[in-house]
Amino acid sequence: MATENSEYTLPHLMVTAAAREIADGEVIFVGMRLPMLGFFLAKSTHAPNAVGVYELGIVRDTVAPEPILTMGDLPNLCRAQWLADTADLMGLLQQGLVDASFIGGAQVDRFGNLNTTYIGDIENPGTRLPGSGGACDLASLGKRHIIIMAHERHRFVPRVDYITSPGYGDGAGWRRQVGLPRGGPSAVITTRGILRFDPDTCEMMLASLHPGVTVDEVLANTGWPLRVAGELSRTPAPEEAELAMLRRFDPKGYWTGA
Amino acid sequence: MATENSEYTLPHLMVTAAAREIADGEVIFVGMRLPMLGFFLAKSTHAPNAVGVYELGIVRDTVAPEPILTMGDLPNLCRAQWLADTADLMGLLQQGLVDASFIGGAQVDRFGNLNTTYIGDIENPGTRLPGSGGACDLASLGKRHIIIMAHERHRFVPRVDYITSPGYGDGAGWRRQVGLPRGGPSAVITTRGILRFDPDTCEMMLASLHPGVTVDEVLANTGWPLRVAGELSRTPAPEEAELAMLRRFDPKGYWTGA
Amino acid sequence: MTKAPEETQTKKISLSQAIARFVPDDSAVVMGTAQETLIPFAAGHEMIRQRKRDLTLIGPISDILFDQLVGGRCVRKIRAGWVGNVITGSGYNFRRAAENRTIEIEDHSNLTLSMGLRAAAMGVSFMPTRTALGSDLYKTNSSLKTMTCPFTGNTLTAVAAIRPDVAIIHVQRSDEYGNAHVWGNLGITREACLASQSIIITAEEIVSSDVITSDPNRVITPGFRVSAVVHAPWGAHPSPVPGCYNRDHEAFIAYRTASKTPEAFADWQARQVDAVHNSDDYLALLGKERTHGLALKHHVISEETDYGY
Amino acid sequence: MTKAPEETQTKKISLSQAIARFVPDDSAVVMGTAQETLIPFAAGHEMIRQRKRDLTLIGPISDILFDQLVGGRCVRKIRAGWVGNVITGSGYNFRRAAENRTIEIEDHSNLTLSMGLRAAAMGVSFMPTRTALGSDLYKTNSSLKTMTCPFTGNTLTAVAAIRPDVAIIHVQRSDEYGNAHVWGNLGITREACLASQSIIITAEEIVSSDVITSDPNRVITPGFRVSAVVHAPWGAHPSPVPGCYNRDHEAFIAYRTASKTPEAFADWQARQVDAVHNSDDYLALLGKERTHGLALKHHVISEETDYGY
Repeated sequence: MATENSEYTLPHLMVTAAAREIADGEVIFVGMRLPMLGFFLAKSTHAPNAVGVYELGIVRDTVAPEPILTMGDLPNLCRAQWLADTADLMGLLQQGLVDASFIGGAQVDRFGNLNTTYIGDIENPGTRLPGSGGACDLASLGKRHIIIMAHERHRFVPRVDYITSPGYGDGAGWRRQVGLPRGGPSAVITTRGILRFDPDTCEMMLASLHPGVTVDEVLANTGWPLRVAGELSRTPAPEEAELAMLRRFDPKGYWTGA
Repeated sequence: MATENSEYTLPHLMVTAAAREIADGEVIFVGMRLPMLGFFLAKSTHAPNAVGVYELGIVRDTVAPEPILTMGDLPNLCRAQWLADTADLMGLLQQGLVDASFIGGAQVDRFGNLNTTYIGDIENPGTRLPGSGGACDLASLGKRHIIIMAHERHRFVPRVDYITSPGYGDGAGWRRQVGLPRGGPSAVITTRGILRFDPDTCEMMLASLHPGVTVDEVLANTGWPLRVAGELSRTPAPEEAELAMLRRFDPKGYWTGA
Repeated sequence: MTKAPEETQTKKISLSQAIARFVPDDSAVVMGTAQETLIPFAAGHEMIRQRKRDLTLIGPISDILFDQLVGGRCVRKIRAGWVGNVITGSGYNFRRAAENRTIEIEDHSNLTLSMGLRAAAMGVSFMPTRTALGSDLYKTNSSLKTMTCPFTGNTLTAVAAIRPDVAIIHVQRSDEYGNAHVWGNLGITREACLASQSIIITAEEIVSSDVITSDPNRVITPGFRVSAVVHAPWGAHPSPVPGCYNRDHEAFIAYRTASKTPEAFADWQARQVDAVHNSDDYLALLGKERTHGLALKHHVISEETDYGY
Repeated sequence: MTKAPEETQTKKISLSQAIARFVPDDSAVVMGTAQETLIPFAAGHEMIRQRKRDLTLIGPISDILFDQLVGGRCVRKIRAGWVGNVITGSGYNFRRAAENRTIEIEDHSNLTLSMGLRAAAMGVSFMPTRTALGSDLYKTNSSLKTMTCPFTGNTLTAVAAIRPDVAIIHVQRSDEYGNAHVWGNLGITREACLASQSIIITAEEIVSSDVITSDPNRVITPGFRVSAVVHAPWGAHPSPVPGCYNRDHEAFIAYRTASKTPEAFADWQARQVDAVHNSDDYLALLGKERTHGLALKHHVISEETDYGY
């Protein structure tokens, strides 16, 4: 892929889209991998006053002073705003003080439920994945969360095999009914587009197509009859300044390489 | 009062008696005033490995390097083993890791229930006292606690007006019945003697008379027909070395003056 | 690394502005969270001077601060473990008000108060404990209920969440954005900060952000949750501040007499509170001999730690 | 001020003694409590060398340590939030064992695990949270139950107390009595220490008690609860240790391949674990170039604090 001046990769596009989901001044629970870079990009562009909360026990309102691969790298601890207990930060989350978080997944369904635990039958699983980590907590307790994942038909399923991180369950009203205090997914950033949720039915809808991707291609890679938003947009390509920043955050292309 | 070589005060005698309730290696939740001096004395004599836990958020295995009036004085923080949260220490207590504590009171009854809140009717109290602080927690959760108080008829009542710190309630089995996990008072060190509890009935019994005090005097100052132990002992006077230490811990006699 | 000044607004304001803006009448205020140390007396006195009314005071033991606020007629309700004068006993204003039933009291233990704040800090509606069962705290505290453990069937005490409007926290040093270092015994400070809607920091010293970020484990609560930062040297006197000054025992002993009658207290308030308008006034009132006597004479400096990479 | 040596017995023993004595077969062990940092790899490798069996491993995310212990056939059960390789994804030994059903798994979130340990730390039988409601964690974790708040009537998740037999905690420095300084992100370390029956400290450096008591707020848990202190330089490699060394990303990336098949893992274990008998062996295996590359290049030293009087 190419902007006017520069080549970019699919991860570059996804990170840039993730960054645009963050508003200035928001408190963001920063996850691993692409979301971490998305937070750094937002922080360095339109959201300088965003605060990053990391479940290891870190709060910081600045970007790490050196490129890092993961949130526990020492530059991310250096001159943090607060180093504390995981429970302290989970308390902020559970109180409703965290605006948004980002979660990856192996399976997602039409109501945004995410699975990162078992593919297949729990009693006799085909595949065992790493599990929740903090993802279930972010999906349960944040004001909203954004899902980032590969858009393939075996991943976009009518109903996930296991709900690791609750979305909208089986539709409108479900979260309140099971006792969740707030929240739910607000967007799904995939390798093919961006999906959002119908405010009435809580069902996923295609909202934006990445450059070069067609509606048919998205539908073919989604395991249920996906609705398409009336105003379908085109995901903007990363700007040159954004790409320059991303190359600074991930100079070896570990996360954003082709 | 006088030992062979030296004068001592009633508080000296009570502090010395308190110190003797502490065994070496025990974890002691150290309270204010005389109990604090009792802990220091035990630590400096027969219980060098006792550990002191202070509800402000202090653990220390040494005596403060300079005389202090209260546990929050800076010498008691200096070179502590741990400075932490009150909740951390309450956790040790609630787990059952604290062997003993000392509590003062304004009213006590025959089952060792203590009142430091209201004298008279709650709705129209005669006297309002400071309240529980940590006392209710120590009495509820420690393996045992020792009460220290003035022995007067209006303080030793058949039934306290208000249970701030639970003793044995209305007798054997009560603590288990209300849900308390363990413990209860093991001794009451008063201005006239030392009282202990019948292991079967949980009723207070006179166990030791201070020097110069008679059984009749104690009975006259107790508001119920107090039982007297078969083997009534005489509280030993402080030894010269103990008095020397107490004068070092409380050089101006703020707590142990006549 | 640290924020460029144009990115962040300073939160540093005067004590009178902070109290005027963040402690309206009817507020629920948690103070004295480290128990015997770091008690925010300067902030409490400013509330008396501003004639705050109908406050709810929340704290484990407040030493004499809550008694002073009761004497200043600022208080409608107290939710506390203990109110008095640590080394002399009763707090006489508190006692009079309780006996005359002019204040409402919710009787906690230090553990139930800590758990009520921790429930709010964790964003849950209650915390379970094993304390106070069989006690009469249940009669004078509607925040306590017995409950059955869903796993063991045991009886427990449930403490309802306590969510103060504002926490007032005295610290050794803070930057102007509310990132503050505290050391010494912490009491219930961490949960009180996390539980409160807003936080006022009063600090012995205002320092650059580089000083604070040199040791992020020493930070008491993240600055993004702090509303106001006040420079208040000697702001915890007569309570002790680790690293700064010792406890002024004489002041506590003298207060016993000063609070014994309403008349004595009125006189004390006129001299010690109403006549004081800032920390310079207060220091002048204390006098150099006294402040010198309370200064640290022996120093123990923390071993350094490296937060580099 | 500090204890005379005759009063206190040292707890300093070798790593092999500590694991032999305090981690019998069938133990429940909490490790990796700071999450990505300070993971006690040296202690975990000693468990593999000693052919421990039927362990229950407890931790939020263990990075690759739990995967290694599963590969070493030490594990019967895992109670964790996440098991894998943080920067590469799956942990293949874990995955094989789970798919072959040779280990039992209790699926937590990081919050439910933290609350289970905090319940034990606080001496109560459960903790309430608002997470995981409606999730399938309930299907694969019998430590979770829904309950009704006694005050609000809301639905909550109750997490049963988790009480490990032993916590293994890697620290920057400790005295020989188990009083240890930790800095950096703490994860669930504080509650894990308070919740466990015994504690093994592995330390980059053994220091005098005067170093530790110069800063009692930096102490992670009181020494009187610690059972063993082990000098283990580079004992958390390849995870990072604030103040000591950076994360060795290459080792994590290489482990991905090394764990992909049982044969590759057996080879890795023979070279990296079984052939190593102490930290000198391990450092020789790493090589000077590598340890030099991981050393801190930029230093940020904490501002001093005074604990005097």
